[in-house]
Amino acid sequence: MTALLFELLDVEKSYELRGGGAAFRPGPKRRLRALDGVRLTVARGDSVALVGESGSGKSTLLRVLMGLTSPTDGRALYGGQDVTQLKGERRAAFQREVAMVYQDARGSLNPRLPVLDLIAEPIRHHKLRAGPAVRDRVLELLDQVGLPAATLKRYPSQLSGGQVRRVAIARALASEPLTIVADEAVSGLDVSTQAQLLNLLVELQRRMGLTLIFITHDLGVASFLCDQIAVMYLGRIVETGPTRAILERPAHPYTQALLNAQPRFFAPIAQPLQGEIPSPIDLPPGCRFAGRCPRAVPACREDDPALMPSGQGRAVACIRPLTAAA
Amino acid sequence: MLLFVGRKLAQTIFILLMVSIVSFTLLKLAPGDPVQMALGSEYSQEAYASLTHEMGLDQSLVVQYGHWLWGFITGDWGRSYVGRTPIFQYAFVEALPVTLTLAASALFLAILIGVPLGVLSAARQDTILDAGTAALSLTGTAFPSFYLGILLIWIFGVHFGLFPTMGFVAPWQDFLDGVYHMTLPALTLSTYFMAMIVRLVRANLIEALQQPYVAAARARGESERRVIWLHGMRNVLMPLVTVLGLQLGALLQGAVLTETVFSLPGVGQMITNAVLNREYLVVQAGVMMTGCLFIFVNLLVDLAYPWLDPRLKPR
Amino acid sequence: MSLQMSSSAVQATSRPLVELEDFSLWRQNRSVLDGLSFTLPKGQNLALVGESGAGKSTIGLALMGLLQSQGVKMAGRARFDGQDLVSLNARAWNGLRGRRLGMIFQDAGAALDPCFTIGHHLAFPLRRLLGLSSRQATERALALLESVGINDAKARLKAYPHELSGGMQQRVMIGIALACEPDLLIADEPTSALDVTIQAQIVRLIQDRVRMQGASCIFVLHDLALASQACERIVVLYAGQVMEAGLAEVVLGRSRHPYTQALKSCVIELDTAALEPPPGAAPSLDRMPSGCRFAPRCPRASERCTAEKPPLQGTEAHQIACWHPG
Amino acid sequence: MSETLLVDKIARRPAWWAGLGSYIRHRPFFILALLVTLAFLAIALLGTAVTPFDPTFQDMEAPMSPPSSTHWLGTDSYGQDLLSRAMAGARYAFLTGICSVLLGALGGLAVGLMAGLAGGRTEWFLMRIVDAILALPSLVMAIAFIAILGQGVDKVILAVGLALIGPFARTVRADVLQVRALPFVEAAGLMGIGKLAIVRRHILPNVFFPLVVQATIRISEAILVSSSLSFIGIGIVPPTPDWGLMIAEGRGFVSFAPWMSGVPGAALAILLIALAIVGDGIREQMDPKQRAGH
Repeated sequence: MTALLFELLDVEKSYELRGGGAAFRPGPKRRLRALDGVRLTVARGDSVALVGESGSGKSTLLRVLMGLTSPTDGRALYGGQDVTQLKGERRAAFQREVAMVYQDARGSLNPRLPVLDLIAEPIRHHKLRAGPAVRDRVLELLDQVGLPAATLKRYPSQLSGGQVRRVAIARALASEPLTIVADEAVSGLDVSTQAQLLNLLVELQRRMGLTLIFITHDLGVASFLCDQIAVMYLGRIVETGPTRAILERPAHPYTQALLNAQPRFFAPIAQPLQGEIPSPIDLPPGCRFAGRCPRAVPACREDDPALMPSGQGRAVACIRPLTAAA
Repeated sequence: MLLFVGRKLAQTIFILLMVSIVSFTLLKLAPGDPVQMALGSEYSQEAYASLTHEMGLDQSLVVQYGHWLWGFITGDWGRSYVGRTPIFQYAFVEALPVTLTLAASALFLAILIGVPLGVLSAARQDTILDAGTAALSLTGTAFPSFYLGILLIWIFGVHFGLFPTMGFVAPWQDFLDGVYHMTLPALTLSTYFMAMIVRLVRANLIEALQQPYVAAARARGESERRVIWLHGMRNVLMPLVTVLGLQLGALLQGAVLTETVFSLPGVGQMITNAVLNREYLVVQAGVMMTGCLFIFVNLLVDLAYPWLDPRLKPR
Repeated sequence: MSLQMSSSAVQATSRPLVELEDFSLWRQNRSVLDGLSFTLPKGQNLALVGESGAGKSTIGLALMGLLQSQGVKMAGRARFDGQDLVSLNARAWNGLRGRRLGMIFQDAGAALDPCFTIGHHLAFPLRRLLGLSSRQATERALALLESVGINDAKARLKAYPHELSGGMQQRVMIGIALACEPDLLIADEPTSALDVTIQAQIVRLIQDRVRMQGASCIFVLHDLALASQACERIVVLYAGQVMEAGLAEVVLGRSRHPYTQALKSCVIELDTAALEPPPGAAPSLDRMPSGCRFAPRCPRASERCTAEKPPLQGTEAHQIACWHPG
Repeated sequence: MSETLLVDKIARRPAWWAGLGSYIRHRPFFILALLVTLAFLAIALLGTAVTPFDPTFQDMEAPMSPPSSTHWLGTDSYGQDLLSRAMAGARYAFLTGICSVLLGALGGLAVGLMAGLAGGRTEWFLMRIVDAILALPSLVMAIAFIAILGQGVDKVILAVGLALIGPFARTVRADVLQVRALPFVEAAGLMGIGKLAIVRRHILPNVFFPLVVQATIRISEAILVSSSLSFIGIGIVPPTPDWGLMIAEGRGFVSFAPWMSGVPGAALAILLIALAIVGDGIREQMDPKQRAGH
């Protein structure tokens, strides 16, 4: 098998909340579980989509993955080492090999620097080029993401939303990474701009053999871009495996509900999922999805199902998966 | 809720302590020897030593500070060298009410005129009326108040002889005469605030009127008047009260100058004279009073936030 | 009661509910909408689709009379139930808004005044417009909230907007907009701020309530597939011009305009293998191309396209503005 | 297609002076105020070279004379030429205004950066000190410093500058916190860029620029406070031609020689109003969203 880049081993991230009581007599401590028992491996060359609604914990998962926050329990590894413990050369290697594209692309670019300096910063920092070669490399990167050379002297505020995302991608590519981690990199854009960017990402990934970890709320984007998918709900991965297989025959009722909610030309609007994603504070026992699940039985409210392999590289956390019923 | 109030109070007390440390340091940094100043030019060695002991100046700074703070809290603010009168009586009982009367009447006038003018300006955005109000309010915020006071004295006091140009009559003793004497000073002091309120209300109201909830209110069929006064002004209240609280300092600062111009026996005059007479204890009392007043008012503003904006209600 | 009203309203006349004829709008002397024409028969739903900057939200605001000031000029005709809206005065607008026209917004959280409770919001249409007594108004408010799927309506009346979730806020907005049983509801991107599983709930709710009350709805949408699911009629806009309009199954099923085709080719469905977005980006307001505004990005553009604006031609079932329809 | 557009753009690009013309037409008051400010500044720089009389020359022949052909704006009670004194006063106004703002801005930058970057207890403690200082209006603060330092131009600059550190520190800290939370700072960290380099390259430029804007706006406040100090008689000492001092001198004679306070009063008022308009213009240019406000 190919080398494992990222491994999340039973990662839990919870926050303690205080307050709620009267003065000088704080109420009972409450726990917000942003992530709970998350297992995920990403091998070199994989393209993985993390899909979920807001509050599903996908952003927290990303922060744990990048070593921006350490898990309360479990471990997050990169190349077999704990990401928060990386030292010296290994740490420098991680910083160069893994590049991130932010959801807020504009905010991720210093507004006081022109595009040339923005893209040159990682090149210079990692000493990948020197002297005039830096500028040539920046021009090359701009060309790769489909921006004209004139963009070099522009400031982020002079660029459109689509262009800013291209600059952010070029900047991520500048450190010649193995992995690109993208957080909702195409959301909030017009469909034609989104399509342009998706085409660009697919092309870059194929040509450079990049590993891609892509966070999105859109199943369509996930299916277009990624071979692997992990569906998250309330801090848990509820189903994971090859994208095609899962979208053709989802096993978890929540995956099915997400699929149903996807608008389809001229189809009548499907029966929507009832209720809303509950608050992650003080969850009741049992499956987190049980309260909204159309297939829930009393047992679902007692035992919290773990993510169990179900063959063909798939895994599902459900005691009554749809695949078994069919 | 109680927790919220408690936390705010604790923070306020801490800031008050800091203010007291700042004022105490000021006193210690002041040039000259207080014992010498109290004794005058001729004194004996024993008298010097005994007074030093009496004033506690032979103790450590921390003890002196504690002593001084306790005195301040209990109303023992020391005696003025010049008048040999208790400073508490002079500063708190006599000067402060004058300054407060001036500040309150100026603020009242500023709100009374500034708010409607600001609303009108925002509602008639980009008309001649708006431009005129903008020009006036810009001039009003920038015009030096002490010169404005002199101008008002010249025009209304000297030229037309309509109002008295100096002196203070307590409105709680003779209301009409008090108001009569307060008219020009209050007008002088209020100009800046009136102009500032106009600008603040206009800017915030225009911003509020661009919010989706205002479009939604209009879409519901609410009348323009209701939209402005209910949805617009309700949301302007919060920044308005905040800025008024923060600008209290400017109000007190303006009062110092206005008191000088109109010869009102308030805190401003007190501090000015004290600086000239090198009466550091009085300067310190003035500094402490203005600081405490500012902090107290801003505590009230902080406590009013949850009421002004329900989103800030502590849970 | 609302059901009876609805059937009589549908049968009343064959006069269209909304009719735009060569309707143009300028903001600070810049052309935002250019010669729009379309009709909406009573009892039908219509979707305005297109990318950002197409002017679809502007149409919604103009139909609500919310663009009366600030350097906005209008020309042409926009009729609502036979009444010309372009020349309407403020008093007449106040008679229409709330009573016969209702609107819901993209971000319901921002469209509810943060300083007032839900009950206070509902009190205006019920007490001022319908003239109900305090007790009647409370009863109606409770019924309204229940009709839009809000549980525990009594407690919600006393809640402030920020205490509700995004989906709940949008339900409240729908309740307020429909309180006086308007003839036309304008829904400006009602679901794009919401999670996918909630989106389906909200669209279905709007559809159901509008149908129950015998009203019509104009949706402003960017999602073509959702438009085809929710509406009988579609108007495709680009940079302030109508490109193609008519029945949904014709416009989106057998589209002939290159822009509609391009938009459709950007929609990702679960089996999409390739996206073919048009090159470039939509023009900005101060640099509108002459003639057909899509011409600079159009694969079929000829000299005629940049010189002369193509007229909107065809039947009510299908109108198209293109010199080279495919 | 895009090439034709580019050519089109170049052909239609207006000359730079055409842009200036439209700028003047759109913001006549801003330009006027800027010119007035520059004129005051020029007078301040040229000093006695352009004043008709020595500002401290006492014309015993003509004390308190009204505006005449010799003394265009009249004289004061010592027979000193008011026009000359008002012109000379501009120098002290700018001197105290600019120097004290520089002092306050630098001090504020240091304290604010420290508080904003340190975080935790240091920040809490520093900010409570700043809160305590801010509780005192800048004039009262300056009076207190004057009480310690004594009177004179340098003392006034020091006192006003020290009084301004609090407000500057507060805005710098707020800016630092805001910038620190922006994704590009986190992104730089992820890239492995060192903490100091992040502060220097990414945080400082984003904090410094608004600070400069704020400093220009606060110059008028500094001028007002320093002339107020002189007015109440504890700032600059006579016979230095300071506007606040001159207004105070003329105050007693307002009933029969209103020009005595009127000339310096008008000079001060005109400069402060011009500065306010310029400041407003700069702020609007920087942040078109925040129009007016406090």
